[in-house]
Amino acid sequence: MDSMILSKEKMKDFVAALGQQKLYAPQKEGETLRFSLLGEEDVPELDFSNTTVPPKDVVFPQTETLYQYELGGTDMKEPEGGEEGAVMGIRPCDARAMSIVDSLFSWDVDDPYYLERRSGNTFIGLACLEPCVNCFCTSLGGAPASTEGLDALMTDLEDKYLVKPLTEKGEKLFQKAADVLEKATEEDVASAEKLHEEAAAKVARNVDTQGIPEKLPELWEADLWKDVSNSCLGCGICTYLCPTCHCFDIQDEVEGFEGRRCRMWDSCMFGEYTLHASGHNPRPSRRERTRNRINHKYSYYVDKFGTIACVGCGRCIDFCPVNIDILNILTQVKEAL
Amino acid sequence: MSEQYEPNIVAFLCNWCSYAGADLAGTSRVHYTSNLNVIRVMCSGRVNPLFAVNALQQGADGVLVSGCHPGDCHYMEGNYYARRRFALMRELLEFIGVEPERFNMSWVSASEGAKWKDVVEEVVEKARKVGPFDQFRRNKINW
Amino acid sequence: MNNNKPKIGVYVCHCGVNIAKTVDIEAVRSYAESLPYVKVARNYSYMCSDPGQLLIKEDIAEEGLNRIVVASCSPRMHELTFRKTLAEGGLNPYYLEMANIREQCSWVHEDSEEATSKARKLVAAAVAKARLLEPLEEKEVEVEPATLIIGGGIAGIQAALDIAGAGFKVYVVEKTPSVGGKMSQLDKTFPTLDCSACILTPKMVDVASHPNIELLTYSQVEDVQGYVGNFEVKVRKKARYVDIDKCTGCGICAQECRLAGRIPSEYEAGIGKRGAIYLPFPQAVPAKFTIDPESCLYLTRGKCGKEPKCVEHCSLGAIDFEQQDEFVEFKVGAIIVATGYDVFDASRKPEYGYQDYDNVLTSLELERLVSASGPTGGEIVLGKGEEAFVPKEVAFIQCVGSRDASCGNEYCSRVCCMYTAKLAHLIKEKVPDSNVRVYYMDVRAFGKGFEEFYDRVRREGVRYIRGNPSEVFKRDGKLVVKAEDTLTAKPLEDEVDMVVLSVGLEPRKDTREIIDLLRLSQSSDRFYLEAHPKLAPVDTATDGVYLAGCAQGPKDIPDTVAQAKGAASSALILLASGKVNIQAQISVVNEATCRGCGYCVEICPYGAIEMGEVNRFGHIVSVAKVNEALCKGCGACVAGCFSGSIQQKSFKDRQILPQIAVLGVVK
Amino acid sequence: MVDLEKLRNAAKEIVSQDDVKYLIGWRDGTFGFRISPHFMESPEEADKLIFSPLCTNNLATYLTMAEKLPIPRGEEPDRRKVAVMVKGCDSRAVVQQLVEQGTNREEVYIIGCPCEGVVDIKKIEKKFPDVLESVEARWENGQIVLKLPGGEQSFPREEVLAQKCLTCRYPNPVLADTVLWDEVEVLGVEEYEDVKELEGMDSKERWAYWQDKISNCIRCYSCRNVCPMCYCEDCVLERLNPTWMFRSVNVAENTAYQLARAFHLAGRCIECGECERVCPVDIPLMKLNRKLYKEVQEDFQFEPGLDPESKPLQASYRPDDKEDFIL
Repeated sequence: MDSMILSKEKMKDFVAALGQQKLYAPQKEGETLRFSLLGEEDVPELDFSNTTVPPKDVVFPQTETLYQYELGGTDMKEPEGGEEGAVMGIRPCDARAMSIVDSLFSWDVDDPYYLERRSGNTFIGLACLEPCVNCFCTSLGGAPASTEGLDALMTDLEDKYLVKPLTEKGEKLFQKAADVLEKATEEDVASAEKLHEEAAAKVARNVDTQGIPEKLPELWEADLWKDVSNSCLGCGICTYLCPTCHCFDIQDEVEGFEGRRCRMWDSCMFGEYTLHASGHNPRPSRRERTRNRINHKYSYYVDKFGTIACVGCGRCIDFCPVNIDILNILTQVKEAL
Repeated sequence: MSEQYEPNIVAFLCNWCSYAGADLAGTSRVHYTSNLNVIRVMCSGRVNPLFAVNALQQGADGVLVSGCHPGDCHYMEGNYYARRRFALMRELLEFIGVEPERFNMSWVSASEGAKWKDVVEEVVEKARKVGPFDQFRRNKINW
Repeated sequence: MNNNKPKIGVYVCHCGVNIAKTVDIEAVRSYAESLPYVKVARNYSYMCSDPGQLLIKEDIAEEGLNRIVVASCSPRMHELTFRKTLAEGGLNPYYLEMANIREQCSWVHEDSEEATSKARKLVAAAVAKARLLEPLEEKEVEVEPATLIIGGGIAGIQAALDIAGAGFKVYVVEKTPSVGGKMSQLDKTFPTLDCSACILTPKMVDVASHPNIELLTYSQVEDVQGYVGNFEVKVRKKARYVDIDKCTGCGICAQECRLAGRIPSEYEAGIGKRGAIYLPFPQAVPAKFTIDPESCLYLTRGKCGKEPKCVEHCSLGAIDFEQQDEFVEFKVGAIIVATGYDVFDASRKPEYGYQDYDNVLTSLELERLVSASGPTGGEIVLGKGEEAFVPKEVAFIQCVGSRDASCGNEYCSRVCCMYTAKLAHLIKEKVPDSNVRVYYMDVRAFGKGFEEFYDRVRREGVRYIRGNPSEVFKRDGKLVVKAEDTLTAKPLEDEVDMVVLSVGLEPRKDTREIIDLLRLSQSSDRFYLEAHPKLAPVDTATDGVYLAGCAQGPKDIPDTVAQAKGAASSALILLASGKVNIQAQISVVNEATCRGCGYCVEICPYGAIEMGEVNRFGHIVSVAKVNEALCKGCGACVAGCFSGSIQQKSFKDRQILPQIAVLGVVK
Repeated sequence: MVDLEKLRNAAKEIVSQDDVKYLIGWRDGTFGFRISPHFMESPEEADKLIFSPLCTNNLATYLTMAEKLPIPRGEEPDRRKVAVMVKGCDSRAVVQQLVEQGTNREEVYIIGCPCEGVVDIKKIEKKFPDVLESVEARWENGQIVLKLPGGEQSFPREEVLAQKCLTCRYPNPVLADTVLWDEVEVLGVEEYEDVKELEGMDSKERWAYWQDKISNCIRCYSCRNVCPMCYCEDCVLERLNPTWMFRSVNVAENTAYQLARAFHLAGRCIECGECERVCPVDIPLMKLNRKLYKEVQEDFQFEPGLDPESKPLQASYRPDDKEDFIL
């Protein structure tokens, strides 16, 4: 599949050329950058380090209706399935996260809601050329221009983007806009590669995960868990903004005599998470919850699916209001091992 | 706004004054508009201002809380608490962009059947003027 | 406990045509039938009738209903009726929810479609709440077998005698130094012309001497706490400065008082005078003297000659200037408010010259003037000394301070027409050559023997002129009443010797104090509000507190006595049964979620909530606790609780929120 | 003047007391301008303590946050004191907790830190986005001095301080067991300019403003959790029975959540600004709180968090409270 060039001036035409299908892309909403459905006049906002909210909510919405019903009745009404669409401007770390989470949602039973959106959408990445201060993707097998989980990758070449289709799905999408695309030159491809390498070198923080997945459970009772969780507020920032966190809760919402069953993001940092009906909670304090968050990402997930459920996007570090720093925790873990 | 727009008002009435006043309006065969539906509580002090938020969210275009005149509360003080709480909630709702016309409070005594009618019509008229509430209504389309 | 799936029965009442005329009953019924958890939906002509109630009971038995919704009149009307029905049908009575489709629907909406659609909504809301109702338990508390009666006029006296006669303790608290009230000031009573004092005095004496009655005169209720059956009362006995155990009522002190005859006497409506130490009137009960602290020279200035005359002359040493107010506290089960009324202040109608002209009197002043015990010994004489004269031309002006929106009194005072007829008769009797005319709007002679008496007075030559005088002024030393005879449309300027203003009855100035004390309400005429104008005219919204006499609204003596007996009977029901059910719909704390902030403790108007401790897995944490007997079920604490940890039974958030949803969502 | 030596010595002494469980202060964070709450149980940890213009966190919130885990039978709960370092605003949080019995006076030791204002981290990170090394900061002659990788730079207050500090009237602790250094001058004047600006709009504009902000809310509950006044064991806004608001994340539910939160804070918010600071999607939450603060002050002449003996605003009334809004 050949790379192509999309001139920045033609972005509007490009979006138009994709036609009626849904297109999600980063949009500025106030100060906050997050993925949303592009309106007719909207242009994707592609000049950013990373979005506040990861694109996971495109495939795994924060709230989604499973079915509706009438109180006291037994009839259910399911919402109609989604149409095809595309997601543009995904950072490689977030795309990698999706491919990691895929294993979970197609594990013992296929999750139709997630998988349908995953297969229905085409995922266009945007290579990361200016890693953030807390990025550490390279420590976890990723890279600023990793292609895992993507159907195409774009690289910003100042006045244009180099577009590289990676899958058939990606190719098909770009064919639709063939008119606004040009053929890429070898120089274009080479300069993109150079930028990718430079970016990888810019990643400042890192962790050596060697041995962590196997040995983490041994630190079950270590003091470090208390130390790192003392200041935890028990809020959902680290998990809600994490591209790999995928826990959900199922709730019934009733209004009048009608109700719906829906699922929504949940967070293992909440006191209610794993709270039993009896009132007992095996994770009664922030210590156990923090321990679970790290163990789940760095040990349990590896056990089950062979990969660490962290892509090093750095959001949990950036946004934690009390400076709970996963790299700092991992450093302490390493020291304690 | 469609021409047939009829506001839907949810009202919370204390049992001893306002509900009795509304009953008196009935006994006296005073006629008024049917846009307002009443939830009876024992005292206006029972009415959590968040009920008003909830009502707006769930389909009301306006809210009314009515209790005994100051000093006449059957429970001595309930209406004073209600007044303070609703003063705060009113400021808050207005600040967030809810028209103050949607958020009403009145004192109607057990003997003020005629006043009850006036209050109902005023509240409905005000809601009619500002149109359907659409600020933070639960949207079934999203369901 | 019935935790089964809700099976709701909905009963839509026609109430004859009262509901059925505007509300499409069948439409409401069939809609109700379609609602979740509704097992049975029926309609019936009168749900409150025996067959109507039977319908519910049968359905409970046969259909296994466990929640009942009655869509009919106001719950204020029949909630108790249907609760009883449920109980008889074997259900907890609090599994009832009512939809008010009469007072707040069919009677106030003319359009049948609108009324029907609103009725559907109201029924839906009731169903939504009914589903979540919980069974409640009514608890009983003992009743303190005693009654407090506030006010020692004829109403208080009668109620006291009745209750005491039934064998229960009574405390009568009277603000003035003597019982007797306004009735003691009257000369004769209409229409029978009984001597007022002759029929009242024996009852006053009985009250004082009855072993079951404790009379607290010159006293005021300071504080009332508690609840029906268990009121804790605190009474201030004002200092009389006279040791009533020593005082024999001989009266020498009053004769000797330096201010004797210089202070306007309350009893004489100001036209007679008394001293600083005084007995309000000769038949006063108790017959003990009292020093008026506001006029007494010694008490106001600290000095009264070398030694106060009263001290000097009281051989028993009963005068005690060191006396202090005393407080007595006691418990009662019931309270009767018989505080009476104030006479309208005629100076508020300046056009009638009450303040400007000596010979413009109020009816109460005339009452004292014609009384044999009054300052003139019953002779109708105006002016003093050489200027004294017998008025021959007398005009009565009716409705002064009654039926008059300009002074805030829209009501009829009910007694003025008849006391005017009586006073006119007395003038004609005492001054046979006098000319008496009465300027009136309407004559209301509705009571037993009233119309006959009014006829008699007219036959005696009293002229009734229909017209409300616009003004009373003086011309050439004579009073002139300016009016228009509205029957002949003739303007009149009527020269008279005396004008009598038939003043109306007003709520007492201290009404507010009692309201605060007992949590009563006022009706729009500012008198105390009864629980129901027809069916509970002596009850108030506060359980265990009853009304008697003019405190509830103007009335004559027979009506006052009848109501006093009614109030006594209501109190006696409570005392005789010895037990009372306390509120079931009270607040309850979820101790597991209470954060112990104490807001509810601050909020509760009854002091029914206090902080207590619970052991939460080894931690002693403080949480709110509700005293069930003190809680009145207002729910003010509930709305003030941030964590929703205190809830009012039957009015829980989880029961109200679905109602809100239904009213918002149902179309 | 801030004296770190004095601070650390005082901390050592306090944490060594038998009746003190642990001390909560601030220490340098893991990168850039961030600092971290510092929980110290022994005097040795005192050397990490700092107090600087970066110490934004209101540590009073931790007084109510510690979980009350089950205590085995026969053991007694540890009722020793928690020592907490407070700025002026933080001290008001402690006072308001005392008013509401959220904190027991016998179980807290208050270390007062008069404060010349803390920086707005978001503002400063925008200026210097790529600072990885931990930055030191100090107050000096009314300026904020930052020790950046490229050398020290000083900034005028207006340029870097958090909004709440520019209008702060209580920079000195209102209640403390010990105050570490001299009180500072009150420089803030509250004019509510931003609130008034919104008030000047019409309803539609105001709603448009808020809708835009609130639609971003992801209901992470950080605003609630960080709030020192939000310490219910079981938050009513998340409760399922009854459901006051759905957990669905959309404008309607988010608005209901934020309204309820602000309402619960009426007459209780002490303006520490933590809710707004922690919000990952930049909702100007303090505008809501300050609006109510303003009304509470104007209508009820009430300010929370000043007197531990005062009655809570929402648990009291005056018969002559304003009622011009009543029909």
